[in-house]
Amino acid sequence: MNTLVIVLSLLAGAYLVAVLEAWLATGRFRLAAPAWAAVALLGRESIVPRTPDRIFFETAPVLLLIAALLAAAVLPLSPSMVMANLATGALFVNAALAYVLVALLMAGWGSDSAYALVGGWRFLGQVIAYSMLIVMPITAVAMRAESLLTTDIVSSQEAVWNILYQPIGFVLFFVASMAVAFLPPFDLPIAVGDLAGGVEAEYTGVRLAVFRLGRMVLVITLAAATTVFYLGGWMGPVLPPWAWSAIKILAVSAAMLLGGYTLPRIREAHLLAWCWKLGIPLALINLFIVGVMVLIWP
Amino acid sequence: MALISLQTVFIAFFGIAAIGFGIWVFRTSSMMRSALALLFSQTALGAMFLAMQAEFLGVLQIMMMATEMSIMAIFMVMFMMDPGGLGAMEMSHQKRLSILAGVAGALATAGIALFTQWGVVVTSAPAAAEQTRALGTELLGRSMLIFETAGVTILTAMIAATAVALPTLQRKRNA
Amino acid sequence: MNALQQYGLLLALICGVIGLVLILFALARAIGRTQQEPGKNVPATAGMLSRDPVWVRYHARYYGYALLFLAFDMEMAFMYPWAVVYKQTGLVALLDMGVFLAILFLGLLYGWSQGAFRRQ
Amino acid sequence: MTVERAHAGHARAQHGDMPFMSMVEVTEDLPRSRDGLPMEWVEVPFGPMFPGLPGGLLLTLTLDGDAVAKTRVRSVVGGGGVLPTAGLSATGFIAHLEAMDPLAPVAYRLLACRALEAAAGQVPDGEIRRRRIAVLERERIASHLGWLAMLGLQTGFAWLERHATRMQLECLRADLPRILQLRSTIQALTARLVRTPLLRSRLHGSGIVRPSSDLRGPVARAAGMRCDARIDDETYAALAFEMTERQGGDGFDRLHIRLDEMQQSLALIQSVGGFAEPASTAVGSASGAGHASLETPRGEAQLRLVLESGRVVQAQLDTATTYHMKLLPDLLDQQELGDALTTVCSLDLSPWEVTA
Repeated sequence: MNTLVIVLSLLAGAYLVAVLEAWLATGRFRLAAPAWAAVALLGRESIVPRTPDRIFFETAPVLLLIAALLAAAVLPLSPSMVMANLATGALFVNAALAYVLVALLMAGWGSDSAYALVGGWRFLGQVIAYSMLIVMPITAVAMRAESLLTTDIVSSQEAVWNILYQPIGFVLFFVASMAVAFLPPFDLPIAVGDLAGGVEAEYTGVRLAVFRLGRMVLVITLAAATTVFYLGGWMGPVLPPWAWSAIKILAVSAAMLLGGYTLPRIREAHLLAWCWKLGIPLALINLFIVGVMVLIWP
Repeated sequence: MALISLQTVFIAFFGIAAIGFGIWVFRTSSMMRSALALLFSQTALGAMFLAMQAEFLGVLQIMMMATEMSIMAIFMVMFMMDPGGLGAMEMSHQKRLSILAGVAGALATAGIALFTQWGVVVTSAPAAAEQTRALGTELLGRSMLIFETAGVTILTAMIAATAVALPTLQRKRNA
Repeated sequence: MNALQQYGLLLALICGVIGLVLILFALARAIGRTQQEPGKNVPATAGMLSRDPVWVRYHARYYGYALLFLAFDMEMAFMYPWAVVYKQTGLVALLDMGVFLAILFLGLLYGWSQGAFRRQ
Repeated sequence: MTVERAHAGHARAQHGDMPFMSMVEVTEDLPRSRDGLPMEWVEVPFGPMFPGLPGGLLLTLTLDGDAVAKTRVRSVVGGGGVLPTAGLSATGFIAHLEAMDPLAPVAYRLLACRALEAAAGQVPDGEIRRRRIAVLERERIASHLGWLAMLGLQTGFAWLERHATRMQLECLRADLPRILQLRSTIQALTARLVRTPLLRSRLHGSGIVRPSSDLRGPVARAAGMRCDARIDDETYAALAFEMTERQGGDGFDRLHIRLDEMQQSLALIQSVGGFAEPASTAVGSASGAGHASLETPRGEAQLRLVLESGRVVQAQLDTATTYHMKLLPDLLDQQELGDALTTVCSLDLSPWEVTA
């Protein structure tokens, strides 16, 4: 029952993200826009390219959705609203998100199209860039919580939220999670201007609908992860815990989308260079600072 | 009792899945399929660890293999002939020798599994959170030297990989 | 809920997603089927039709990063258990991991100096 | 799309029973990349209908991974000929030239008018010349805004794409008060673009061109060349026109030049104070040869024509894009795909005006 409620609220969140994205793209706020778009996609033909790697082509959108949902499964919306409160929750988020890469590689390779292929391999480069900036800040969060349990991580922020306790980690994690969800300005694998849609280019109809749904859930999942790790999860005055979670998650996803709306796409060479030459040293400094702080002021 | 048997079912299921994906690695001529089949074989192994209640190990396996095998995939696509498998290239070499080596390896593993004195079998695994904690204590206590040696080993690997794979700056300037 | 039940739930979630996708596919199929028409199934190439497979030896320009990434990925395996017991172990843990990370940072600097951090 | 693969190497790669296969032998026929690795190249068409490129431009890139190894470029809409049939009437010729490039119709209409007037020996009065300039400058603003929208689409800068598109539509047919109202909006846009993080790093150093005789218009001016048909024009001189110039010659300089030119065009329009669409010229039954040159939004265009008893019998057009397209193979060589397409976009090509 609990699981069903959480899955449904995740889907509702994904829907709101889609509304927001359509709002930014068209300049008009229409609550029904994603619903109509979904109906249109279902009604449209779903074409398979002439010589695809059929297994990869069909699996990729489903795997993207599964990866996003599994990562969300360990993130709590309130002390009791969590699907599976794994003892290694913070690690499990990483593990599930790693399969976003696998899904995109499959989509890129599977359709045997040049645009998709370049998009898929580009995303591997992107993963090499951002991956450490997801993993290292999470370690710093776990240091403070003395646990990988996501609920423990939220409770550890009782006194001060992690966004204040480890601001460097927050910034790195926030930027990197935009890159995980390949949101602009990190939309290298699905760039419209460079690759005419990249890994998405060959998907039409219902397959595209599943792919898009997976991406929306992914955005919500990453916003939820940011909330749990840095914004004190469900904590907040007056309102019930789930409401605070919802507000924070939606605010974070709105910030992610808005940030990308006002920036041009980053160049892949720059992304790699900045992440390795600036991001990783910063993440290590963050680890060190948090390490010292945990010992003197928990 | 019912739970244990269900656990056994899952261990068997993921074990067979791991073997199945492992066989697929050699049955396909597409490098990409081969690499990702190996990836999912490793994922199935991770799931098997989970079914055996070794949570940290399982999740770590599932996480690491996804990125590492993907990187292996790009190197395979870079350096192997016909990575798409369009020429339906035969992927196996020196068949008789490999069969012999495979059978011998399997027998040896089975022998070790059967004839080793494993000691007392615990009835229940420690809680997952306990396992991670115990692993951390072990790393910082008794096995600290091993842990730091691992650091040096990784450093060596980094230097070796960089030195071997990258064209030297001098050659780059000439080119 | 014990750990095994949680894994079971995650597995059920995977099955649920597959089920949902199959329902969506069935729904789409009920609305209408794909018509086979010539030239329709050619991958997107901005208006051109003839094409050959693109599954060729792909030159990834980031392989310098990729090699160092593998090492960093390995190292993270040690970081998680360390982070969990960090507070209770205290200063020893800080120094311990400090040495470990410093060694790795050396590797990063070496790679940097050899030009691993650029498009090859 | 064709794949350059080594068939000989392939045949040898059937290595089921082969005891030893030398990679050196197998890969010896493959094309080499810059870092010496043998790879296979794929030929991929970008265009004629590609989202991030001007429609009608067919760019065939040979990709080595995600880098450009070879470039072929062709316009599938241009090259139709300046003169469809010899003996076209003056009105017909003006209409034909106006329709030739839908991206800068006014500029070509004006060019045709000027050339016909030169051939017929007519000189329109100063006020008309000034007001025609105002129309041309309005089109320049609209064209640069359209280019900004294209740049926004190409680089995934959604805000710029939306904003510039809306402003372009407003600007296209705006009357004088309206277009002067746009001034503050354009200033704000300029200020914002210069401050936008990532935009500089996106464009900086991409597609650096060195001064050469093949450069025209904003591309030339961004590379530090004094190349502008307007500086020799006395009507412009009377309006105190000063050319803008930058030295770097990369994409970011081209952006700057275009942003500055929009402001400058607004100032010109303001000092003229009215528009006059170039009307069709009554050449009567005049004969003669005429030459006109004009700074279109993309650079200088020159038109030579021969008039025989009021009919155009010969015409020759020389446009900026024709030259700029020749730059592409060298400019794009070894660039990453996204950077290469940004470079193409930053040149502001119009496939319609290609004459060759």
